[in-house]
Amino acid sequence: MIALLSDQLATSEMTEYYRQYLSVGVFVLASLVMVGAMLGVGYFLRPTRPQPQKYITYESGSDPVGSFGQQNVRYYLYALMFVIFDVEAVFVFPWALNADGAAQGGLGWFGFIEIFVFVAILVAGLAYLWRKGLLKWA
Amino acid sequence: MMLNQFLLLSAFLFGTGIYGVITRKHTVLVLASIELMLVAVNINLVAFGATLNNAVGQVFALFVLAIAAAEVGVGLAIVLLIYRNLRSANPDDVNVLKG
Amino acid sequence: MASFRNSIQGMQKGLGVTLKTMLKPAVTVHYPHEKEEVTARARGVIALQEENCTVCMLCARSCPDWCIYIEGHKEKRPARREGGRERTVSVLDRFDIDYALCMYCGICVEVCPFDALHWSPEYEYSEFSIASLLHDMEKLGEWEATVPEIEPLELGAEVKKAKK
Amino acid sequence: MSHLLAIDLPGGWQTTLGIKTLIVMGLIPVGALVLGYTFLLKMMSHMQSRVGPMDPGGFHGWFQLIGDGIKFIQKEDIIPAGADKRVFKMAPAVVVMSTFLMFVVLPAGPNAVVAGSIHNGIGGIDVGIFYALAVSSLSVIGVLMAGWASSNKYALIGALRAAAQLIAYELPLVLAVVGVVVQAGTMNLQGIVFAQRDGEIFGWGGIGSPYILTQFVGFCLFMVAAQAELTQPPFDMPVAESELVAGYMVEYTGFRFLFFFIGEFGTAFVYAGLAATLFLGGWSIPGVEGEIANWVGPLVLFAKIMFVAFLMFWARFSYPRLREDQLQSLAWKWMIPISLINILVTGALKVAL
Amino acid sequence: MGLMTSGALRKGPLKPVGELLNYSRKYSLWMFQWGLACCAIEMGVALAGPRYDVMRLGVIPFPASPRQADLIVISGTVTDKMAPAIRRLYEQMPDPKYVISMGSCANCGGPYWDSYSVTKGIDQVIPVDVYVPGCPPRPEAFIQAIVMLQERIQHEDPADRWQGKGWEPIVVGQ
Amino acid sequence: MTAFDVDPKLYSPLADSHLNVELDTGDMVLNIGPQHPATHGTFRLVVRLDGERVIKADPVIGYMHRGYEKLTEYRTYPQVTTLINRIDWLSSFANEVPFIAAAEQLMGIEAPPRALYIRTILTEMARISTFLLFLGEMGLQVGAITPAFLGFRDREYPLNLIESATGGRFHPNFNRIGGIKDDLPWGWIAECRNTMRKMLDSCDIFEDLVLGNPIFQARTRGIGIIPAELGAAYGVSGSNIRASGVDWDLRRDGEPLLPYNEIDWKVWTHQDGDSYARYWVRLQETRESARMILHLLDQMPSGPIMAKVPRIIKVPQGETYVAAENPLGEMGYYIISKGATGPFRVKIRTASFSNVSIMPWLLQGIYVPDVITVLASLYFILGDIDK
Amino acid sequence: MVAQNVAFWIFAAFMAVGAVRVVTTDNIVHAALWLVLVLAGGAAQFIILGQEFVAWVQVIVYIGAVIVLFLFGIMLTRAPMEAEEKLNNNLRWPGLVAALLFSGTIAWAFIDEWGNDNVALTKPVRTKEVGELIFRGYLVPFEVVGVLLLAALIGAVVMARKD
Ligand code: SF4
Ligand code: SF4
Ligand code: SF4
Repeated sequence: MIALLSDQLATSEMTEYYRQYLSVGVFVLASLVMVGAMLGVGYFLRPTRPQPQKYITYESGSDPVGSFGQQNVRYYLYALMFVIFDVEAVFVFPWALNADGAAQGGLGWFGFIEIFVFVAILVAGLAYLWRKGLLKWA
Repeated sequence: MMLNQFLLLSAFLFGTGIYGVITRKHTVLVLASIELMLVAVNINLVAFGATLNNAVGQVFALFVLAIAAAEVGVGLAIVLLIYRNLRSANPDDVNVLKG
Repeated sequence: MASFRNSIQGMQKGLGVTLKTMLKPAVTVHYPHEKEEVTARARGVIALQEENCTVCMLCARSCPDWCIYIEGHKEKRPARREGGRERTVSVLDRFDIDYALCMYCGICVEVCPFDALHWSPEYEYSEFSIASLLHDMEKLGEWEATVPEIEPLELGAEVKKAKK
Repeated sequence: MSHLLAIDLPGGWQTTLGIKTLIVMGLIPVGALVLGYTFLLKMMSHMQSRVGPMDPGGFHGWFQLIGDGIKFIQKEDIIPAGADKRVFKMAPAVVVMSTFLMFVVLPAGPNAVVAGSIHNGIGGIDVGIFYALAVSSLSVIGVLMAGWASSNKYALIGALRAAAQLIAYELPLVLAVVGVVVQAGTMNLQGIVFAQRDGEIFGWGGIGSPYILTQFVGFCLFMVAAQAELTQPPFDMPVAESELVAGYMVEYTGFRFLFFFIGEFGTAFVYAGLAATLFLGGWSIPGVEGEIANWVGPLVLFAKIMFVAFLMFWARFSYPRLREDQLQSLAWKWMIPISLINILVTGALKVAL
Repeated sequence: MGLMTSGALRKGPLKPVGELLNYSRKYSLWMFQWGLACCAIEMGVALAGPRYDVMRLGVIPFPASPRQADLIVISGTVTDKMAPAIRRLYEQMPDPKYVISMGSCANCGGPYWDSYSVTKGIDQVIPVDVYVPGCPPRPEAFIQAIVMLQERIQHEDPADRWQGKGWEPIVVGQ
Repeated sequence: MTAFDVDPKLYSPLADSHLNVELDTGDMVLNIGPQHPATHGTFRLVVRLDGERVIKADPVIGYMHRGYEKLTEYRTYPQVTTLINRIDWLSSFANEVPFIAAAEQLMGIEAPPRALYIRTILTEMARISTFLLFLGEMGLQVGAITPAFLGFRDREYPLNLIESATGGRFHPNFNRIGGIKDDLPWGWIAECRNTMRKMLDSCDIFEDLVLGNPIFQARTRGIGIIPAELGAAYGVSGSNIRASGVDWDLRRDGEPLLPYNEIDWKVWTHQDGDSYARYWVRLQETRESARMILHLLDQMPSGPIMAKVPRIIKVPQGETYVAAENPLGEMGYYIISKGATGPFRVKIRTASFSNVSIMPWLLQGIYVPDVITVLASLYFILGDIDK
Repeated sequence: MVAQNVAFWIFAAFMAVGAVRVVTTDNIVHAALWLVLVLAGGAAQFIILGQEFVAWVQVIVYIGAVIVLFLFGIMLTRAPMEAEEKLNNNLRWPGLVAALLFSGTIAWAFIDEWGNDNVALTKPVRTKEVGELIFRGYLVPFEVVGVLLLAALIGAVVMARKD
């Protein structure tokens, strides 16, 4: 069975690449199928008994009141910071793959300084916000 | 694969984006439409890069992505500011600057 | 820095407690499979010693929930001694306790002058229907078998005349 | 399909993929069950001086979670009247999908990888760990969808908290990984395992070089961030039982609820697997080489996963939860700076050495 | 669809399936965490606690939301002000669901039988499966009630339950 | 759907808030309770939120109102004694003491010293079991599961003792006018000593697991501060006010109902007045109670447990107010007697009712997670609020 | 290369539907979710084009972060559960015309210019190459992006925060 699991077959790099992502695609489908199948089984089994209050939103047993759907600015701020820093993190990866010293064919100190400057710029931003007290909750 | 199928797709997305920018009344939706256009641009870039068989397109797409992220951040911050001051998210309402 | 070290220590201690608890055996009693002995004083259910009851109704009247239902009638019995007077005894027709209502206060047991009611630590009498929680004389009499002996008292207690 | 792809597909390949898919599809619920049973039910109970399920199934309650699953299938499916029905129904699928996709890259042996085969000696998706992090971020969308579509205030607050927390800790998670990537020079998880297996510590290669030794800071950051990503105590504000009832899952009944459950524990399994692969050497164990590693590998990996999961759940059952702002400031003021420093130091050392 | 309630699982080839379903329902009773009065302490604290550990029997006392619960234990005094909320929460639970009434108050008012604000028995509001006597019942008494309920679930036919069979009206004065 | 046409104006009085609202995103009214894990049962809190910040909190009580004060008018003294067990159901024994003491005062009876000692021991034991529940429950409310279960575990030991002495795990109904019902069973004292040592150990566990945890401290320090004067003005009592630095304990400062002055003990206070302080004070008081019980056991006098009491209890005309330090705070009974077998009127002053009255003030302007902390640290029992 | 084409058209169809729904749906949250579909389709196209890194960057940045930001923004400005009647202004026809004109033009231009070019991939673009290209070839733009992000960060946070 392990022999089955291992595909030691010479193929072109591109084919192999597509095949890897084919498995990803299969997994997307598989997860959907699993969800669907289980819900399907449930659909055949489960009872349905409408009761007058069953479909009311649960709110600790009292009537749901007032408006719904508004939120806090702070969450937004964090999301905002996340977007920016996420982009930063994404750019770190290509460097990380080439972080070797120049002798080994990597970017060496040159790349290091570059990424250092890049990170430093954003950390400076973070430090600025921190100092300004914008990271505080209240 | 033909290159032009990607180009057509991107043209379609771009057009949809333009339609959205023109017709949408909610600022957030306008921003979403702009995102559509940026995706179209990225598909173009990457498709060209793939045709050239190198990473240049991808690198540019990465830069576009970074800038798009910054754009959304600032854009939504502005929306928030407008919303806070005008209680509306309709770009047409923002005419306080007009004398 | 000291506070930092303190917090690290605080975090570690918590982990230590849970780990230690995990390695010690659990205190659980596996109830339906093994049973703990309930203390003799536990107020589980009221048992009735029918012979002792004189239908004086004291228990029913002092019950805060009025959940004791007693019916009885008088009967003439032949005299004990030859030539004595005919005795009148009260015979219990019905002695029901509604355990759905009873608040297990023990007032009835205490108040009974003839020592007809006792606490039994029995507790397994849940029912599917509320009507079956009304237990009659017979059932109450059965519980009498489970009434424990009176325990000895702690040092320094005043020796009372033993009940029961 | 082979001729459809029009590329040299060797015969039998589809079957392999099919088998692998089936195995992994089975693995996710089973992994969730094993973790849930061992840790959530048994370990937690013993930590609390209890015994946990005993009767279901007869032997130490092994049937408990399976029974839960079967029971949930039979439960009525309630969608609140005010809910956005389509989004409400889709949300659990998104969460489950995110979990499923993460499993794709986890290597369990030199050849036992789901995605793809060997070209340059190692299998698996080339962007491996990056891919895993990317698909893990999909669950944020699922959570937000669930919370919003429920039209329930607890759910909405819970979802927003969850989303804010998931994204805040996504960063330390990503950044903690970078150190490993710098050291290994690859993002391919299989490559990282090989790098650890073949690495040496000061010229001594007896046990390879598990990165937990060189990247201990990274490991700690990864564990803490993973804990937060799983919304487990001490980072379980979003599902804080004592205030938000059940957070974004409040309105979910029956099987839809179970999907969140599978998602939670499946993801815990995967994160433990990622930590084991990135920092503990994955399936490799000193002294086992060659074809046999394909057989031993999964077991070794499983053992390591259980170890990592034990650490996670141990903390889970010992600590109270942080408040939302404390949680955020922990991420922004401590973990992100530390992980950046970690990256730079690792990078500098890498260049210098 | 509702195969469960159609009676198809009662006999024939699907009978083992029905039994498995019953078995899993029996050992997966998620108990809604909701206490009303003193009995709640016995129910939520003593029972969940290490000494009695009701989890042994597959009763999971965790869900705080009715949507994930199978079993609601009315543990304590039900006031007239509370009764509508109880009804609502009961209805918000997905079927199949079970109810245990714990303690004299929930059974029929108990010590407050003459109070102006107490509902005299929860069965006026929602249907009850098992009544546990006591004030408060000992935790063991409650566990026994759970065992009783589990027996009932093992042998029940959901279809019958659905059609309301097995519920006998109480006739006073028999 | 009936639920959706609730008039929003119903809640408009909540709108007049003086807080500076950050981004006026519209307020959200959130019901916490009546069924909610944080409210120990049936308490309801209507909070008006801006984001996650509480603008105004309105406690809604009465979901557990059982009409105690009315019921007592229709019951005899022994019947009332058993009924009031159920007011503060966690420390039932302590409920009985002030009521019995009041009746005894009216009748001019004094219970024998052994009875008083046993009363004190059992009261303190009720305190321990109540506080152990609190120590665990508070952990649970701030998110740690394990302390709760450890608290539940250790709580069983004093409950066992209470049961073996009184016959009831919860509702002992053990006090009688003029004494107590029964003497202790054989072997109880030795058992009690062991248990109290165990309790001291378990306090250490809570100190390690909860109190010393930096996360717990971060969650509770500075949260829900009750200033001493304000607390006193609201009528907050018990450990809650002692945590604000007010050195006031009815066991020491009140009428000497029980022989507290015969032993050596200490009233614990904390200066901070926040949730942490309340937890700290209760932890110390648990320890202190355990130590007290050990002392009391050493000094236990022998002798009768009942004074001479007429068979049918009729309390002579008069009125009196007797209050005692319950685990939750000051609990008092104002009894008017008209010479019948039952009281004419009883007014019950319960601790939790006054303790939670400060809640709207306390909750203003804090965040939802802190609401839970504050609720948990105030520690109320619903029956004690609603009566 | 049939399979890739089939995959392309499937994803393209998804993207097209998603894009149209983004600009026409009545519910803002739905619009954001449809946008997710478009973005995911985009990532899939990148993968088909052999550029895996940018594809997953698209997922991690766009779907994982930007969409979340969108949703937060929507919830801040109070999205109602129900569809809103007036999300569109009455510029529907002009918009359609403009969109058709523009996309028609560029589509024509593209086809005219590159109509017969083939995407002939020999191997996928590995991330290592991307790194080398960024850090050797596009050094200045890279640092500029850093500064830009800094500006956006500070600007947006200060703006969103009321002071
Ligand atoms: S125990 Fe109390 S309530 Fe029960 S029957 Fe006896 S007196 Fe009545
Ligand atoms: S008080 Fe005793 S003797 Fe009198 S009726 Fe009741 S049980 Fe019988
Ligand atoms: S039955 Fe008794 S213990 Fe239970 S809630 Fe009622 S009064 Fe309290």
